[in-house]
Amino acid sequence: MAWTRDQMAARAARELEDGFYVNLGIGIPTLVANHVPSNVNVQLQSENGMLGLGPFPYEGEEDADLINAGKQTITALPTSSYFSSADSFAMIRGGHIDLSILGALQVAANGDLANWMIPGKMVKGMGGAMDLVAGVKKVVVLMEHTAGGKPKLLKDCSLPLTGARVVDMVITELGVFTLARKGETAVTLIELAPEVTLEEITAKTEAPFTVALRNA
Amino acid sequence: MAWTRDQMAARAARELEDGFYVNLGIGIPTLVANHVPSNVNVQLQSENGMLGLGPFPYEGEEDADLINAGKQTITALPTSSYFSSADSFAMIRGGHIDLSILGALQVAANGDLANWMIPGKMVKGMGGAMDLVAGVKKVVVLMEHTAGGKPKLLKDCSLPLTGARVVDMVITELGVFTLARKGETAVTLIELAPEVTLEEITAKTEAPFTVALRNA
Amino acid sequence: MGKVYRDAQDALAGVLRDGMMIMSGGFGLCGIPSLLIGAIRESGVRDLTIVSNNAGIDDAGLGLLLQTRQVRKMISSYVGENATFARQFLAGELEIEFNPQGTLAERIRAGGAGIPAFYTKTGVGTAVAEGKPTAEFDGETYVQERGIVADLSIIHAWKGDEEGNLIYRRTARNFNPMMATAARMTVAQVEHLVQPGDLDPDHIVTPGIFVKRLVQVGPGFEKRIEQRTTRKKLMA
Amino acid sequence: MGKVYRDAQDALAGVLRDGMMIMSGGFGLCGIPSLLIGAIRESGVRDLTIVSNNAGIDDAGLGLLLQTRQVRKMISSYVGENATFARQFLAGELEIEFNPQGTLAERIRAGGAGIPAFYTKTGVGTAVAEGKPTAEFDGETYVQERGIVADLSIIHAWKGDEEGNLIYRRTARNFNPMMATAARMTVAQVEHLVQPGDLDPDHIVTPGIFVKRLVQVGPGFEKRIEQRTTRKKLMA
Repeated sequence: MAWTRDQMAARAARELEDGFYVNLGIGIPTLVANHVPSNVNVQLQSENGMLGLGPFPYEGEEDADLINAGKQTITALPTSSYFSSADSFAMIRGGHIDLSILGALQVAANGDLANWMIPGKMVKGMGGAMDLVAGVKKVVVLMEHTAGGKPKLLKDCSLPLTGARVVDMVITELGVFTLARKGETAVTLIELAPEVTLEEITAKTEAPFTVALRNA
Repeated sequence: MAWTRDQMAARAARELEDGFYVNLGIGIPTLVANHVPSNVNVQLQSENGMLGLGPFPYEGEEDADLINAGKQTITALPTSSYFSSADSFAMIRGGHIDLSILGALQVAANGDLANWMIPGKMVKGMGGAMDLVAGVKKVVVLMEHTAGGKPKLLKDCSLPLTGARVVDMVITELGVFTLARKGETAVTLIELAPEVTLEEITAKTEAPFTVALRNA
Repeated sequence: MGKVYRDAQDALAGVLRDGMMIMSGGFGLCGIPSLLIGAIRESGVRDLTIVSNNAGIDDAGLGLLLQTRQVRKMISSYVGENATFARQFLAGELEIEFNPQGTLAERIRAGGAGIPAFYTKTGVGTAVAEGKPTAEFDGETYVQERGIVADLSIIHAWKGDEEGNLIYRRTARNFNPMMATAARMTVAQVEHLVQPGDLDPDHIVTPGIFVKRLVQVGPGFEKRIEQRTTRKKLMA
Repeated sequence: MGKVYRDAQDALAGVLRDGMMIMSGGFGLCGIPSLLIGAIRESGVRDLTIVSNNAGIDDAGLGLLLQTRQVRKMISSYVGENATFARQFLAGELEIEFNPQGTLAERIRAGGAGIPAFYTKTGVGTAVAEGKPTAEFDGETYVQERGIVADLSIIHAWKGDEEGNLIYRRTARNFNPMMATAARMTVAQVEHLVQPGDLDPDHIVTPGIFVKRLVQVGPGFEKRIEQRTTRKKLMA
């Protein structure tokens, strides 16, 4: 049985380590915040200039001056700090963020990532995605395994890239893959969702991969 | 009669305009602060990270955390702000300081400046001088006209440069020269100190110059 | 000192001209110089190049200048929230240069800091790097990006004093401090105009040297929220 | 969180090794991490490359590491206040790389910001530019300078909380904030250790992400003044 969105987020949350500074993308990655293990202390970064993101405010307590990168109202924590966008991306580009979890349109076997534009459709812009994938120490993609029945983990990306060789891990509703950013291309299936078969995931994956299942 | 150090500083102070942000070097330039006209509001910048320098503190009121670039204890003003060395030199390099007044070992006719090392002597370092002359909008040199009887305003600098074509004006105890930073080399004597003759200043100046005396 | 102006029109008097490049602070609708944008709209100045992370929404922020077709080109990282933008862009009436958000922030910071160009890993191997010089440092490839200096920056701050010293509130800081440094003329709108000495000099984010003019927002000033998200209070 | 250490020795435990590059904050004796320098001296670690604007004076600051000949190379902008330095340099025992102060500050800032190289006008046409690539932008010549990342940064701050958030006091800020960002390990000494929430998040200069370890200075902590300059009080 494939993982639900919440289960995918919970699986991604297992990549969090105590003391990590983490940037979560919009969409399913946002759900990861709900699954942080209680013995793990992480600080969330928002690229619009904040470290230490708190939960959404109670109704009536929204502050127009306190938003996340998705432009949603949020709250602060006792550990929070604010800084400019230049300082925020200095933090990101400088490799100080431990983990970024984000969505994708396509991931290639070599770690290429496409998630910002579909030619022919209206282009909205890449926002901070290119900076995040280029700068953050570890990049985890959290995405549906297929789109319209077509694989999204591919031999090569056909869409314009967000970053070249930037993805370390892909988590879908069917399983978990690791990728190599440097050296030889190496996609490895390390986990299968419950009752998902190797045949099923192989059929739905274009990128060639090796199998080295770990005890989940 | 040649100008005294204080008169030289007073002459340099006439280059200050209302609203100017100014960086003063160590030595005679420091005296310029005593000669700011009362109808002119200037803010002094110190490259160690302060805008709005106040006077020296009263005895017993020194603060180890409040010094100028000469490492002297100073005070703050209601307009003061503090910032990092990177931000301070971003301000300097970015052309936001209107005027820098500093000392020199040699100035060349084309505006080259040497004021940081004498080969064979112990080298102490250039500190912020190279950044200031490269970044500040207008650079005024305040120096003795000669050293050991030898001219300091030369055809070419023989000492290692602090900056190439960076000096706009030279004020000595004998007079005031303007220099061209761009295009043709052009040194112009625009003022003579009282009772100083053109013959005297010509004899003590190696750089060729034209004379266009203004009413002082 | 004479840095304080009566209203936004006054603060922009003599500054605006057709075809100029204007940096406009804010992230989404958070920390945008809304009064100054309004005054630019009223001025009727045209053919503007606007440097701003976003393009506002249809009826707020820079969206107001798109409605009146005063903008020729945007340099931005994300313009997804604006249908007017999409329509004008698809009709070929509006030019857009997309920059990765961090590259945009750094280009502005570099412009203000006298740095004409720098190298970054962001965008290497993507369309963003096309046509730009690349270089290797320690075995990694980087792309060269250029600093930007605008004719005018309009910014929003929380508090400002007569010297032009500014502090910002929470995530309304965003692009405002860098933009303050990166234009030949910077005009700030502040929510609270205070006296010199009222701001702790250790807390000042933008020193007055960068701010040429400032104006206090009026009593009816409204800060809009783009995505109002809340959680429910659990009963005790 | 576990970022707070008992004393300076403890805070540097397992971090020091011969031949490493250490950034050390401060300007003159103002805002220097004196306790941490003392602990490095006690550790006996050798062949250090030190990045610091100055070299302290003979009996304070980095002068203490020069006395014990633990330093192989300094990357600095001005070392005039130190006779030990001069003696060791002239004897060929100490290497020095002079950087213009602003170039040094920016190289450190770039290192922390993931920028491997940038262009500056500072030093063009001087010995500083020799052997470095130059490039023209808009008709002006600039020299390329490289970002620096150290193995360890030791810094001084006014207040710090357990998360590692720091604020600085007056001109004791100087090189400390950039150095905090530009090393694989940053250790801070703070004058006042406070609880999370005690620092206004709008006032924090160094977010905790950059600080791995911190230690509070003890009660006998002394800040030395290098040039005590005063004026006389006029009688009323």
